[in-house]
Amino acid sequence: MAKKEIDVRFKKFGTVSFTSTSKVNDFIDYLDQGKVVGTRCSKCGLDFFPPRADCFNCLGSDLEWFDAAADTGELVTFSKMKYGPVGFENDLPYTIAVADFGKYKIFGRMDNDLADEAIKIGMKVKVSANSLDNGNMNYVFKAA
Amino acid sequence: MAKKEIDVRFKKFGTVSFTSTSKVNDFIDYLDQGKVVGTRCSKCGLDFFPPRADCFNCLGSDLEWFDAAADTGELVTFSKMKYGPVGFENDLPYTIAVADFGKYKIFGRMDNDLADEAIKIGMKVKVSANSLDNGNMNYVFKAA
Amino acid sequence: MGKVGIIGVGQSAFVRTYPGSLKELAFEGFKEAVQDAGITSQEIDASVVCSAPEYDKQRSPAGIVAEYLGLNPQPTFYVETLCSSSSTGLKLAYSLVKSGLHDCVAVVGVQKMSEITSAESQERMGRGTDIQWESPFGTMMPAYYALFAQAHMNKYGTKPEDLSLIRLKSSFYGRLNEKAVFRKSLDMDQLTSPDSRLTDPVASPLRVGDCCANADGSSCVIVVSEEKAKSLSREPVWILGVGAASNSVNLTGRELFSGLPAAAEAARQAYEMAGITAKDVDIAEVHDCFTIAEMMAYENLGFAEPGGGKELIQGKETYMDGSIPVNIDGGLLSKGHPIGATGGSQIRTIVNQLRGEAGDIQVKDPEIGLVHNIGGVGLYGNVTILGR
Amino acid sequence: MGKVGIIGVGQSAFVRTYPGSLKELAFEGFKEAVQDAGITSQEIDASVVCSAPEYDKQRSPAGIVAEYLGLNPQPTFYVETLCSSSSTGLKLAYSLVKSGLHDCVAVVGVQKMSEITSAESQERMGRGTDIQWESPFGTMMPAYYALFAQAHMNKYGTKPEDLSLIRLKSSFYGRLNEKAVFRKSLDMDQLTSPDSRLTDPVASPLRVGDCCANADGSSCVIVVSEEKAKSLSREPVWILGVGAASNSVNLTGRELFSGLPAAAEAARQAYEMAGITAKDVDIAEVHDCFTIAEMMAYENLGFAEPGGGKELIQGKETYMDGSIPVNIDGGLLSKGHPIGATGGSQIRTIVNQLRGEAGDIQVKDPEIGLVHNIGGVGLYGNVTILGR
Ligand SMILES: [Zn+2]
Ligand SMILES: [Zn+2]
Repeated sequence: MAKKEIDVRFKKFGTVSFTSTSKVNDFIDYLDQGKVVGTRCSKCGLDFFPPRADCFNCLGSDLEWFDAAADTGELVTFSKMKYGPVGFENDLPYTIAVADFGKYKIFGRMDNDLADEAIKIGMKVKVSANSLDNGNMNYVFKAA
Repeated sequence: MAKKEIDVRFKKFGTVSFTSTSKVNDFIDYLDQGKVVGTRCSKCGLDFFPPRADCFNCLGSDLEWFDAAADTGELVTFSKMKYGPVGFENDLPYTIAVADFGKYKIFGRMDNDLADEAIKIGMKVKVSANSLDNGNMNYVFKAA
Repeated sequence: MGKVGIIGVGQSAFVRTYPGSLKELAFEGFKEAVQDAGITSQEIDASVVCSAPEYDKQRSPAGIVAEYLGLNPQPTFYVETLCSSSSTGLKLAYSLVKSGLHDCVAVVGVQKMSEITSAESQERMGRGTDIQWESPFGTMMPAYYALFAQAHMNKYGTKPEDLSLIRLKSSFYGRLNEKAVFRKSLDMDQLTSPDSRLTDPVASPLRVGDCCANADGSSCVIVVSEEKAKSLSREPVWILGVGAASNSVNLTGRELFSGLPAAAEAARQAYEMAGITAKDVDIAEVHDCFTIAEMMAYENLGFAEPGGGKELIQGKETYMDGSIPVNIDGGLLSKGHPIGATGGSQIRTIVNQLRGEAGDIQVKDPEIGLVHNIGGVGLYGNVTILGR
Repeated sequence: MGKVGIIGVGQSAFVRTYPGSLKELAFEGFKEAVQDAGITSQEIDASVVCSAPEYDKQRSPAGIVAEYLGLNPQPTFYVETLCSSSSTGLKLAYSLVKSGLHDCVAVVGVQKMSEITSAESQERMGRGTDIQWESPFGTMMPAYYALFAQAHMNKYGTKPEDLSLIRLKSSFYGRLNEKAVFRKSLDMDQLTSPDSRLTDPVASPLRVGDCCANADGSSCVIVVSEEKAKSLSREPVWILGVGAASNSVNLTGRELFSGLPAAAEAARQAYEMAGITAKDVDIAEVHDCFTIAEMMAYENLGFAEPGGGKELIQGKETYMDGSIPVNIDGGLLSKGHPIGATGGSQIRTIVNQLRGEAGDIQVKDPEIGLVHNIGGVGLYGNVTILGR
């Protein structure tokens, strides 16, 4: 059997990526364009972040992209990490967080430029595509 | 807590060892002395090869070593391998086999010096400690 | 206590490299099973995820799969018995339903063997047995089955050509299976000519043509109580017998090298529970990871006497029109063998046969079907009896 | 259907580095349980091996453990729900017995976390969640529980010192537990002074003193049918309720960050099955991998209202003489947390209490005990109710 080309775009996600192949690999192209996209089921209208290729509700696989970067959310919780897993040493310390955008939530990191004192549960945030030193991409929360 | 010295003698077993620590690590010292040892439960008298630190029959842990190199067994089955796992490339091809010694069986490799034609189910064999090119040890079956 | 049955079965196509993630792959078999059952996933009150973890980067796949399938907050857990993981999952689903704890359980089998590199895969294969005493000699699964083939040939006069007949049958039916990874029809010359790639030695006496291929794939089986089936107005295929047994990992603990006692013991239990004998089985799926494995299955299941397997295949008795059709979906040899998904795929084939929905390979009016699913070289033996 | 009970419990010492192999470690807990049950291993007709596979070099540990324990040809399988694997094993053992498939099942929990190097361990910890969407941000288990601690503090005014009170209790009892890895008694100054190593930040707001330690260890629980117990003339501790639930791995799927809904749902199921309420529980073991986890357990189990956990510990109500003693064996914070073995160790403590055999920590005449065992950060919730 001829070896097929594997789509490994997802290797570009995060400081260390553990996934290469996903049916939502287009997420990475959007991220390159500054968009942080989720998917919306065209049948149920449910919003999914992180994006899914399949709707668990209707079992359909007809989903459309939407850009979360346009929305404003509220910080739900956060933690500043003093230790990290292998491969994240150069990032330390960093703050992970969850933000609520109403129809969906996003898990990510706080923008490094935000002072610790400025980070509070309940603060308004926007999610923003972010380039990493190793050439990869992720997304961070900035004060809205 | 102070870091204790770990007994990793078992790393010396086989072309590639995947175990470092075992309660029967003394097996390696015996192998160094040319002995291929099993254990015998001092309570039940059951012989175990490979050696066990604990008897599954009486749940006791009082076992004595015995040397299998003195015994003669019979070849039960064998297979000549054309492919091997990572780390065994330099050994290929090699023949794995099982021999029956009456009160116990041994799984191992056939001596490299034996011609393919000489290997037959039912043949009499002895088990023998064997040094490997990488400085490790294992055991092989020789014609008795 | 009421009966326990199956109302939905599904599987993904089995492929060399699935172009998506583990959870997306699991979705494919699940979706087919749920739609086959004619239910929504809200009806499912527990899930079992069956796989072999060394091929995953994802830790604790049960959680990630349940989330993707929309099976929160229902309980979920991960179960593994190597290549028989989803048959073990089926037995556990049976017990969870029979005990009254649950009334609708999804058994999800999934394996994305391509998730890791082939070097990583080779390394893991080297640790497939007791890592202390056998792996350091450089063992691999084909060589283990080869040891049994060698002993079987020596004891019963079985020939390499007898094994090739099994692969011949597999390829004959695999060609019809749209979800199989290997769909070429083979002829006896390709399987026996010294010039053919398929006769290249792997581990004597097994050759390339005797071995199944790795694959990515998923499967799903929906298990329900009799009462639940009634409330959903579904007519299940019933689980009549489940048998399971083990044997020592170290071959030094084995008494027999020409058969797998764990399979024979699992069959004994399953027949007894179902109140049948081997003669009552109308169609079977057996674990043919290697040709010798199917040969031993004939004998361990009682379709033939010990040593009589070769006559069964020589007489084409395990073909569709024979006395006991076996693996007429192509078996693992043609479908491919995505470890955790394999058992569920076998169950799916039997359920479709018992429903009369097996299309090109439908045998006439089967009433009793059997699934034989093995982990390791007879380390874990599982036999399931299904009936209308 | 008859009742299902426990006739034997055992565990190894929990240690930093076990000087033997995985199977030898498993033997230690097994031997204690079999001897406690007063049976031979021939009475056991199935085994369940509970662990988290990423810490093992040994593939398919169920087979290797069953062989070493002398549990061939009985069926065996491997089950995993991260840190709650052996509670899942207990639920499955219950169902296997209740369904009539088996009448004596050994639930073996084992973890040799020291099997891999600490770099390998760190790497695996980095893959502890959805590897596609969360792990790439650099997450670790302490940080996940820290997110919940942060939200709990914000919502209810819980203070770091409230969490320290939980560790204080743990160390008070851990000192008495000969099988615990951490046996030093701590005082409040050590847990709160800025100069103490125990107040060094790990992931805000959690500090070193809020976290349990890795350990090597094994546990075993012997589960039997009522009939089997009679035939062995044993008086079991009965399994009155088993509850289990899941939640999404991705935190984006969570509604609540100040508690674990999977634990609350598991508790609801277990209470309902046992026909009791939280008030009827005389003694409990809860999953205190971090201090905040015990605080949330108080609230999820109904020992306190949401947000009321701090008053419970401030009033020492969860001490041995309080209204609801919790983790008076030292908990995970003192015993250490050998993932697959942890649930079995919790069950052992409760069984010994219900039998009146808990020695120094025996509470007076307990009739109902509870075990709360969590996998991930509320990904898998398990609650078991035991009674005399
Ligand atoms: Zn939808
Ligand atoms: Zn003994």
